[in-house]
Amino acid sequence: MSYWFTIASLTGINVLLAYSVYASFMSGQVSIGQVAFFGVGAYVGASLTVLGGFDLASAVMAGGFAGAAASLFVGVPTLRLKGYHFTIATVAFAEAMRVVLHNLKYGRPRSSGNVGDQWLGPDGATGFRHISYLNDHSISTGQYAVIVWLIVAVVVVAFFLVERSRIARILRTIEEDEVVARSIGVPVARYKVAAFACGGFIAGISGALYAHLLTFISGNDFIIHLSTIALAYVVIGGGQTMWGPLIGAIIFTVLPETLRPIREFRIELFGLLIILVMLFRPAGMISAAMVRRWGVALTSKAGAKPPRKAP
Amino acid sequence: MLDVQDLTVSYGAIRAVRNVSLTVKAGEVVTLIGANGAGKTSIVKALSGLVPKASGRTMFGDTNISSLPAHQVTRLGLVHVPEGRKLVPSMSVEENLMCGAYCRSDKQEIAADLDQVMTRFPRLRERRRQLAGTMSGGERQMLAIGRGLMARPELLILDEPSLGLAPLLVEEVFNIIAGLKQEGKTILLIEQNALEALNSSDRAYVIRVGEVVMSGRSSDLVDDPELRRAYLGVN
Amino acid sequence: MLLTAVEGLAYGGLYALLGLGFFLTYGVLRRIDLAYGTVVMTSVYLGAMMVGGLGLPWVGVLALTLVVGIPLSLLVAYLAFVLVRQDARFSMAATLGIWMVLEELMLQSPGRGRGQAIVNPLQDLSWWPWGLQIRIDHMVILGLALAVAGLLTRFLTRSRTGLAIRVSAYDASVAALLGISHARMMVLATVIASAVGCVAGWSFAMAQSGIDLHFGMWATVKGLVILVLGGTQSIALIVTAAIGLGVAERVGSELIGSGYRDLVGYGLILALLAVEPFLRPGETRFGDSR
Amino acid sequence: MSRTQKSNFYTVRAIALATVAAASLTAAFTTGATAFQDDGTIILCSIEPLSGIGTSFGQPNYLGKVIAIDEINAEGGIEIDGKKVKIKLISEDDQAKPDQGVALFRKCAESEKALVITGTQYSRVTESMWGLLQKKVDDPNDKGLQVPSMSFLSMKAGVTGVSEWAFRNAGDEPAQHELAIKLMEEKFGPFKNYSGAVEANEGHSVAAWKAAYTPALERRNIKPAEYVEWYETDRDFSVQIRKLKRAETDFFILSSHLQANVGAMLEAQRQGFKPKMIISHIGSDAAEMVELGKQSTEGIVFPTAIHMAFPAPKVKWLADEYKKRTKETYMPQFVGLGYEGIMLVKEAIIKAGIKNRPETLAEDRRKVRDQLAAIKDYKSFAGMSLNMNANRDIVRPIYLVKITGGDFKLYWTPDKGFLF
Repeated sequence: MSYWFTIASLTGINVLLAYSVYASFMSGQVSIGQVAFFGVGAYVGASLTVLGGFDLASAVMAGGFAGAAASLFVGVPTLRLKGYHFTIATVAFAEAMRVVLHNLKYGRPRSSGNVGDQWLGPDGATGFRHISYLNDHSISTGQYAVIVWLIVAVVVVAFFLVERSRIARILRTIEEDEVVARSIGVPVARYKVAAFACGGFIAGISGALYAHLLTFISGNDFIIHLSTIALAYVVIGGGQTMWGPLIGAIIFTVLPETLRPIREFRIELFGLLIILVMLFRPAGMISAAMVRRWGVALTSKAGAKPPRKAP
Repeated sequence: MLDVQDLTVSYGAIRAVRNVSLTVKAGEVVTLIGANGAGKTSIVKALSGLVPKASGRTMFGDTNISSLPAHQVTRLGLVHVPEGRKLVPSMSVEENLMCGAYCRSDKQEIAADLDQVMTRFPRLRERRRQLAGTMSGGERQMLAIGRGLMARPELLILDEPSLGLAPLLVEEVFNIIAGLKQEGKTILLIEQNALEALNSSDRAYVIRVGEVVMSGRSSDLVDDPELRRAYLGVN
Repeated sequence: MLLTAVEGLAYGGLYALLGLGFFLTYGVLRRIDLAYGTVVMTSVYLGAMMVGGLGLPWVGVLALTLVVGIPLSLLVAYLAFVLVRQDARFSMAATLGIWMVLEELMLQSPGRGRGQAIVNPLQDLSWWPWGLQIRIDHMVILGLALAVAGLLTRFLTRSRTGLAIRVSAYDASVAALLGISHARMMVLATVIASAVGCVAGWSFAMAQSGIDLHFGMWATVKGLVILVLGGTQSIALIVTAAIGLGVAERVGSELIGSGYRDLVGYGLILALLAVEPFLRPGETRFGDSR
Repeated sequence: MSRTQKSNFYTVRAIALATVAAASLTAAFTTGATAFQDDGTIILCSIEPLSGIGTSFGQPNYLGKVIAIDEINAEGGIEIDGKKVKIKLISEDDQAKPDQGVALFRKCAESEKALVITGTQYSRVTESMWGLLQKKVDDPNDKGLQVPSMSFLSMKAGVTGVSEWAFRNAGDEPAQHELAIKLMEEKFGPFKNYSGAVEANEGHSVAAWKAAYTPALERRNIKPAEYVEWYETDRDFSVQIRKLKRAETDFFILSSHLQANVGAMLEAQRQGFKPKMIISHIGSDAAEMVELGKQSTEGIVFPTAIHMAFPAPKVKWLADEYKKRTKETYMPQFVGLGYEGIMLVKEAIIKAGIKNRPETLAEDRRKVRDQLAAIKDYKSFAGMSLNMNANRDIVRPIYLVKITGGDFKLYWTPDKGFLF
């Protein structure tokens, strides 16, 4: 069972990562750099519990703020860029961040360590060991899964509310046409930066949760692959509504596990799935039209008025 | 030269054009006038093959082009200068013009035509190396017409050439059309600017909600009281 | 130091070839193809594997690479950019899937994902003017890159077909109105881009006497770097950027070591992107924004 | 009900449905797991990359284990309470990804109830998996997993420091390299003028340099004349090799992986950098060194645990068995380490005197752990004697292999000294 609890925690972490992409995706900005904020969150979160003796909740929050700060650092100058410029800027930032994390060394010596294990804290390429908060505080995998999914629930509800608010309509307008948005008096840059910072915050939280689940992190964990897969969660799940990232990340994390019986062929099958979804459901598995249809079907069955058309 | 019988164009369930028949004879300038959204552009898009024709029979010269793809229609000499110019902004003026001559392989003649177009539009010669994306609206329209001419069209379709231009430039565009007419070019002109269009054409068709509601000699239509009231904004 | 820079110049030729393939895909065809490097890697890998198996001479690798690479690129283009056409972001996701599938297939090929040797006939030949060491194979590749760059420039700006490809990439309906068959032009452009990519991949593999699976992702990242530095407007800029990158990387390694070397490159991209809107307002590095 | 309440209601319903679906899925897959020792077997788990980037070492290692298990079971199994019990090997593929590794490690420890977990073999994943273990045995405040785990190839010095339940059969790097350097000194005179190259992006290359080479060199109070770094994905080594060449060193220590090794050695050949001796460890024991590197890798010396060039008949038997099962011609040491690792575990199980009943699992695991920690003078199939040290690394006599004439030749053995 604890195997599935671990998978559940990992799924939750990936769902958060997907929402961090989705936050700026709503305004049409494609970031392949979320892994940088994820990594920053992981390092900050782990440092606080391991070296600073903080509790998990503050460490995770701090990881989130660190992620948001990093995203502001890259977002403010580059979000005024058009289209794919921004995407490439995020790639460059993520790779730069990986190099920095990879070379980072701080902390204190461990008096009783084995040969090769005499440092507490990140030790350059050797990595960051002994992130043992869960074991030290007797947090079981089941409890951790609950913690992760509580955070996921908060984020999902937040997106659910945002989706029905004016903010979402403004973001979608920016996605459709920036010029139009600007002409109706929307401070486009401010909205884009704010959305991106929210994404950075969620990625940071996700990273801190990841570090504590994995007990060990190193710069090489935060390669660009992870960002592209996070983007795939959103695109496969569907980027038009807030349900897409959720479904995308769950399927992406759980499906490979259930495909274990076919062993090494599961990656092929999985890649094939991406292509198939893109072929037959180009708007992702959950499209806006589908959510509308379901909404209509459900509400009309209950005899209520059909919902407003989604913005 | 162009003979259209009962043309219908549908977008999904919506019929944008219904049973339109029209003809253009060699050397004529024919204009389609009508309000915004009347279906004028849909008609010419169907003629040039950009949108499929739901039904009807379209002959261009001796060829049935009812179901020919757009690039093959162009090769027959039916050249469509689309609404909104549709130039390639990252290409220079000269490159855009050369694209017009894609279907031809007579190098010397192409060079001669290029020179001729640039003589017709001296502004283009001045800016032959400039990127099309950086030019003004009037210059772009000239470039678009020039690109159309580079194909040595037998029938030139001009879709809203005066759209979005300043009044002075609108006049210039109609001067160009008048010039082309004098040279004996066959032109199918789409215009919202009905009065100017009627003044520079031989015959006209009035289109309303996808149907031809009136047709005849342009000089007669200009004097039609109903038309004047409905389209020309004159009492 | 100077020595390093001069050698970097020769090495830049390798990057230039790679950059040209990317230029065609991203700049001319305007496809965000994350699988580009992987497709090239797969082609060279299979080429090398088959040559090893069939006992052909070294030139066979190039031939087989092209035989594998061109149909493969067409397949990728068809799947990701013809069938999936609604949104560039979705096409990009589809190429990600292709990337995963190809890499895994190589792991399960008879080569089992292990490095494949490629014979480099110029392996040990170097030219030593004034204490410099210039590899003959690098010079050959630099020459090849410049030749390809020249030919491509001529092709894209002068030839009828080249212009038609550019129109077609910009807008299918405009192309059709000019009498250009969009489908045929896209196939042709994909074939050219893929051929350039295959030649680049093969040259690279030959210069290092073998190919391994890391090459795919590496090539994609390097290609993107070159593209950002050089933009997608002109081939000359791409070649300059590629050679510049070759020099900068070597000088960087010499001065600051490998650890932080990449940081300089990425930092440069960020700085360039952040400053650019102020330097050239209204212009875009990535072709025509529609 | 207002519209928002309504849609909230349906959201709740959707979530409930999803939960049910997830739960049934979970049930389906957990019931698929083995019911504990119903079939009267000893369960061992094996985690390694069988697909993805680590396949090239995960697969051979797995095969080595399978060969060992087949051999044990062919003899009827292990004797427990006077009865022969067969071993069942449950294999999991972690794709060299740490997130999969942690989930699988828990699965093996808790759902499969494995007596011992062998793996994983990729040090990055090993780090995360062993972080789940209890740090010190008998610590009541530490609720970490309590299951003995042995990795056969994680060549990252210090990785066992994370838990007393963690063991390695990858070799004791500091001892290996100390001896290698001593031997070089014997053959070529004082080890003074040396240079090093490290693959800076790989944790275990860096760890080997820091924990294994550096102490050995510091003891001799010498510093490298030149030290360079590169990345595994680098394609150009000319700058680094020129620096090394300029330093004109006699000895060259190469702490790097296969791809980079080959690239760097080809460049060295081109530039004419030819030190008297090149010592390597990870990444040189592979057929590609010769296939891709050709003459450039000639003369590289590396310490090995088990090499197919060993004269022991059992090694030859294993190599033949491996070739038969895979159609490969070269047997990397991963196969031998896998085979030997299982034999070590078997020895510990026999000595532990386990009961192998569901209720004694925790006790049995503890006994096996203690026996693993106490391995002393174990006679390996390759004829050497193995001991577990305080770092929970197996200490073994080292053998040196040298790449000579396009082949891997045994170069130095403890009993015969230098062979050529």
